[in-house]
Amino acid sequence: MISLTSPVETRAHRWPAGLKLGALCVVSTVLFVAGGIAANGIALAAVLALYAAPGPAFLRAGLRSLRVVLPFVVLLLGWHGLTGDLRQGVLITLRMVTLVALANLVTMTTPLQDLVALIHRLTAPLRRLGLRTGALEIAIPLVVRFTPVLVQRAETLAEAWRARSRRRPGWHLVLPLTLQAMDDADHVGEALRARGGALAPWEQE
Amino acid sequence: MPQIHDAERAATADFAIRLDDLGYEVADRPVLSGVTLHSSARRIGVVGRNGSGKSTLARLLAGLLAPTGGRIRINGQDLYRDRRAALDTVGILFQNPEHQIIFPRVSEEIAFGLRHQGLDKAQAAVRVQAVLAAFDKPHWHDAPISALSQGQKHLVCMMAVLAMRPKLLILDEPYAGLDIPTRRQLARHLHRADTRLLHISHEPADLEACDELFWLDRGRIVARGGPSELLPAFTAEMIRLGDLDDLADLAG
Amino acid sequence: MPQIHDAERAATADFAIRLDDLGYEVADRPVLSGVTLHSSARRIGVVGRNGSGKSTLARLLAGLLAPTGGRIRINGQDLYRDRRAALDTVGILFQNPEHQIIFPRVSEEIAFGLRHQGLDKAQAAVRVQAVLAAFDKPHWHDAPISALSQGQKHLVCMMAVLAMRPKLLILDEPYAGLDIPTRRQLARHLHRADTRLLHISHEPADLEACDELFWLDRGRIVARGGPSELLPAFTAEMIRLGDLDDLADLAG
Amino acid sequence: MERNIAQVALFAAMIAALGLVPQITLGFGVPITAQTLGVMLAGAVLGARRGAAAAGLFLLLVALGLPLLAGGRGGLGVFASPTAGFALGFPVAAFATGLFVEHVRLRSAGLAAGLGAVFGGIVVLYVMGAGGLALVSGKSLAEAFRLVAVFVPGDLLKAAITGMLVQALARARPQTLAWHRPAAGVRTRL
Ligand SMILES: Nc1ncnc2c1ncn2[C@@H]1O[C@H](COP(=O)(O)OP(=O)(O)OP(=O)(O)O)[C@@H](O)[C@H]1O
Ligand SMILES: Nc1ncnc2c1ncn2[C@@H]1O[C@H](COP(=O)(O)OP(=O)(O)OP(=O)(O)O)[C@@H](O)[C@H]1O
Ligand SMILES: O=C(O)CCCC[C@@H]1SC[C@@H]2NC(=O)N[C@@H]21
Ligand SMILES: [Mg+2]
Ligand SMILES: [Mg+2]
Repeated sequence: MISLTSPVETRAHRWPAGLKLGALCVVSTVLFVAGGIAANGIALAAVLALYAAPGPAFLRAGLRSLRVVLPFVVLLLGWHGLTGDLRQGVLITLRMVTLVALANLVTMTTPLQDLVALIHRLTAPLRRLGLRTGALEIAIPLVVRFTPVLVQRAETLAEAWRARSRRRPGWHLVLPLTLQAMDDADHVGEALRARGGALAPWEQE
Repeated sequence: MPQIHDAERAATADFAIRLDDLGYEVADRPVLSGVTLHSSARRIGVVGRNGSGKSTLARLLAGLLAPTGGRIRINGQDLYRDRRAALDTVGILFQNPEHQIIFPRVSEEIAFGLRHQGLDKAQAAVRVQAVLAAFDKPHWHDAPISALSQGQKHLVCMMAVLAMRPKLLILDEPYAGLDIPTRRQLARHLHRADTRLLHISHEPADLEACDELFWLDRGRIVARGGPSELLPAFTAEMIRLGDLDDLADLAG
Repeated sequence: MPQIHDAERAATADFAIRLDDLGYEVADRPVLSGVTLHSSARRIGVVGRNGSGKSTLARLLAGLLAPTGGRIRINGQDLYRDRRAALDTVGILFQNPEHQIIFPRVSEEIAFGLRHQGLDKAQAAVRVQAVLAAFDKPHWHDAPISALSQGQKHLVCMMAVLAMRPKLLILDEPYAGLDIPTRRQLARHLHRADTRLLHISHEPADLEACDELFWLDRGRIVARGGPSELLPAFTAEMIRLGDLDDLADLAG
Repeated sequence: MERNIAQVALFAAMIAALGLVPQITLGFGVPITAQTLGVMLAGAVLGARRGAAAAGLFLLLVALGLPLLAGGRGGLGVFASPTAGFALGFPVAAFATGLFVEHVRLRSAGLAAGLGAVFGGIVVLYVMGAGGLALVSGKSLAEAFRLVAVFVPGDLLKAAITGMLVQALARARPQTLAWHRPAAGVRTRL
């Protein structure tokens, strides 16, 4: 979900990452604490307008990435329909879709490096206390990198499975997936080391 | 339409690959387009530059991807739909061995496909031993694959596919990782063996033993012919391209 | 012991690789043993069969693994200990591009090492553009690496290492994935460039431009020499081995 | 060092990826989620410190606004919701799981991991989770405990999966379990 990349360069790409994340934080907090159905509906419409602004290619990519929440929407509405609290269901669903869309938007338009630079600024006080934060600045982009890799790994494994079996792989893939993920971590660890991983260059600035 | 069906069957009485106006797109970008390829040659070669669509073609042929346009028939069958037929018909060696390996140990990896072809445990074990022995690697039986070198991993993948004895073997850059002795032994073995081959490479020298070749360029077939005509033309063009532009200076 | 220190420095005034009785074991199994190699040749080649220990040697040289015996000095430095020195001294191209790639986009992947060398964001961006332009791939800047073909991924890894302009470039089978035009351009570029090379391959033809070659067999150096002596001997031996045994019959 | 960072990041990502498994939200606002499996695994495979770091890193990204919690939730709002106690409990649970496997030496690595997951991923996590639920929803602590009891069967299953995976891991790659001392053999250090 967070491997999102934008097909086109938008104006938002050049906005400061801190601003975008700050706005995301504020909006999500406000919607959580205070938003009703109306407020959430307006917020969703506003987010969709933001998606449409850079043009149809961007809108299509954005909507495609939103498809992952569709099962949740069905599930949430179904559950709350059954328990007779549809209003609550609509509210929760709206809020979820809005926040996912907004967070995706930030991710799509924010290069990972900007995010890391932001973390660096946010953790400046820690460094003044003498703590080393270099590892954190590397770990965050790595999580962002690993999440889609895990999903892709699962797809690659499933393809390897289908090439030699007519049955569906299902849970059989869990162990190989875990082992491969551990191997991936080793390789990434080595690749990091080869290019200066633990040195935390940003502390020189 | 039974007539068409009959005609089709007649045309494929001999083993044949038939691609008609095949197209494949990812995210609205065409990776392959208008690929029409009919062949019943025993060893078919596909040559082309990096990114020309060779691996994508291999996965389409093996029935692992669904074409976004046109159609594919191997021996008259749609292998994307009919996975049961696919298992006995094609075996594919992936370009990157790590994309193919599922299990932690060599014997498990080789036995996997065999079990799914319907062999029981004992039969599969016998076949695994036989393949390992044929490649002079019986001591690999319990070896953890992660502890093998890249070329050795490649060989394990090759053994796993060969053990299944498919009618058509799709090899995606099989020689890139293997050393000369292994390559030569394998080439002789493939030559003798009773399988049809579809051999993919960006290296013309690898494809000299093919009966019919296809040159893929930016997702289209741009030439077809025997190795003696097509390979020299391909090589000449590659050398021309390679000499054309120097890399701009990196010092800047 | 300052005398030794001085002697050492004198010996490495010119750039030199010095391996003394180097050994590397995994789980009590020797992968490399008694490797002694002194060279200050500009282009060093290492040739050997699959599993002979070439990639392990490359990773030891780059300071990514600690030797379990003996010692390694590159330009007088211990790169396993001194990672800061390592960054400017060696760059390594991994055999499998997927083991090297850290980031999702091409530009991030190339910029990463540069930032760690101390370039600021703007400088790194300029250098990324320059490398992409040099390889005629400016349109790859924002491309997601997962959507590239294997050969294209290999090229991205190569660009990422070259961009860092290390004094010594360790290339582990760099040509295995690249097509002929790219290979030729790259070879010319490397020839002109101001870096020392350590080129690893199982393919003798790749190593013809080297100044000094080492033949690795089962973890030991078995021969050393110029390309004109060593490569024919290596090739002959490989062909001999390849013709020696046929694969036992797989039909059984 | 780099390998530690990579593994911590990997497990944080694994917790995130498990959020893609469809979840079921119960009436009082707390979902049944596969993410606790990731938390248990992080502690059981990486040990206390690195396991807690993985779960903590995951939480930090959630706080930054990335929609990584099951159902695509994220942002600071999470910490004001009925699940806040559980979410904040993730690193603690991973730490407790790791502490268990590191200090309670059993012959079978899988059994140690399974029991550790019960201790960290159920006992410890539920204390924090029920506490948070009581605070946020104004219920009594006893009632909160009664409510979260419905998760026990599912979480026992996850602990069992953790045990099985770790057992298999100990067989296939013993060196990846830092706390595990196989009977013989030298561990490699990278
Ligand atoms: N998932 C994807 N998304 C977008 N583009 C893709 C994807 N997979 C492949 N492509 C594109 O399709 C083209 C063909 O890829 P393919 O892997 O088939 O090439 P190839 O001929 O096998 O190259 P190589 O010799 O490097 O292995 C490439 O340009 C690649 O960028
Ligand atoms: N982690 C490991 N555990 C055990 N053995 C290992 C491990 N890594 C490598 N080896 C063994 O060390 C030997 C050398 O491996 P290496 O990858 O260096 O070979 P190589 O010369 O690069 O081969 P190739 O040409 O296939 O790439 C192999 O026999 C391999 O089985
Ligand atoms: O998603 C969140 O905000 C936190 C998840 C809380 C779910 C708790 S964790 C323990 C228990 N087991 C489950 O499956 N769900 C709850
Ligand atoms: Mg390919
Ligand atoms: Mg190697």
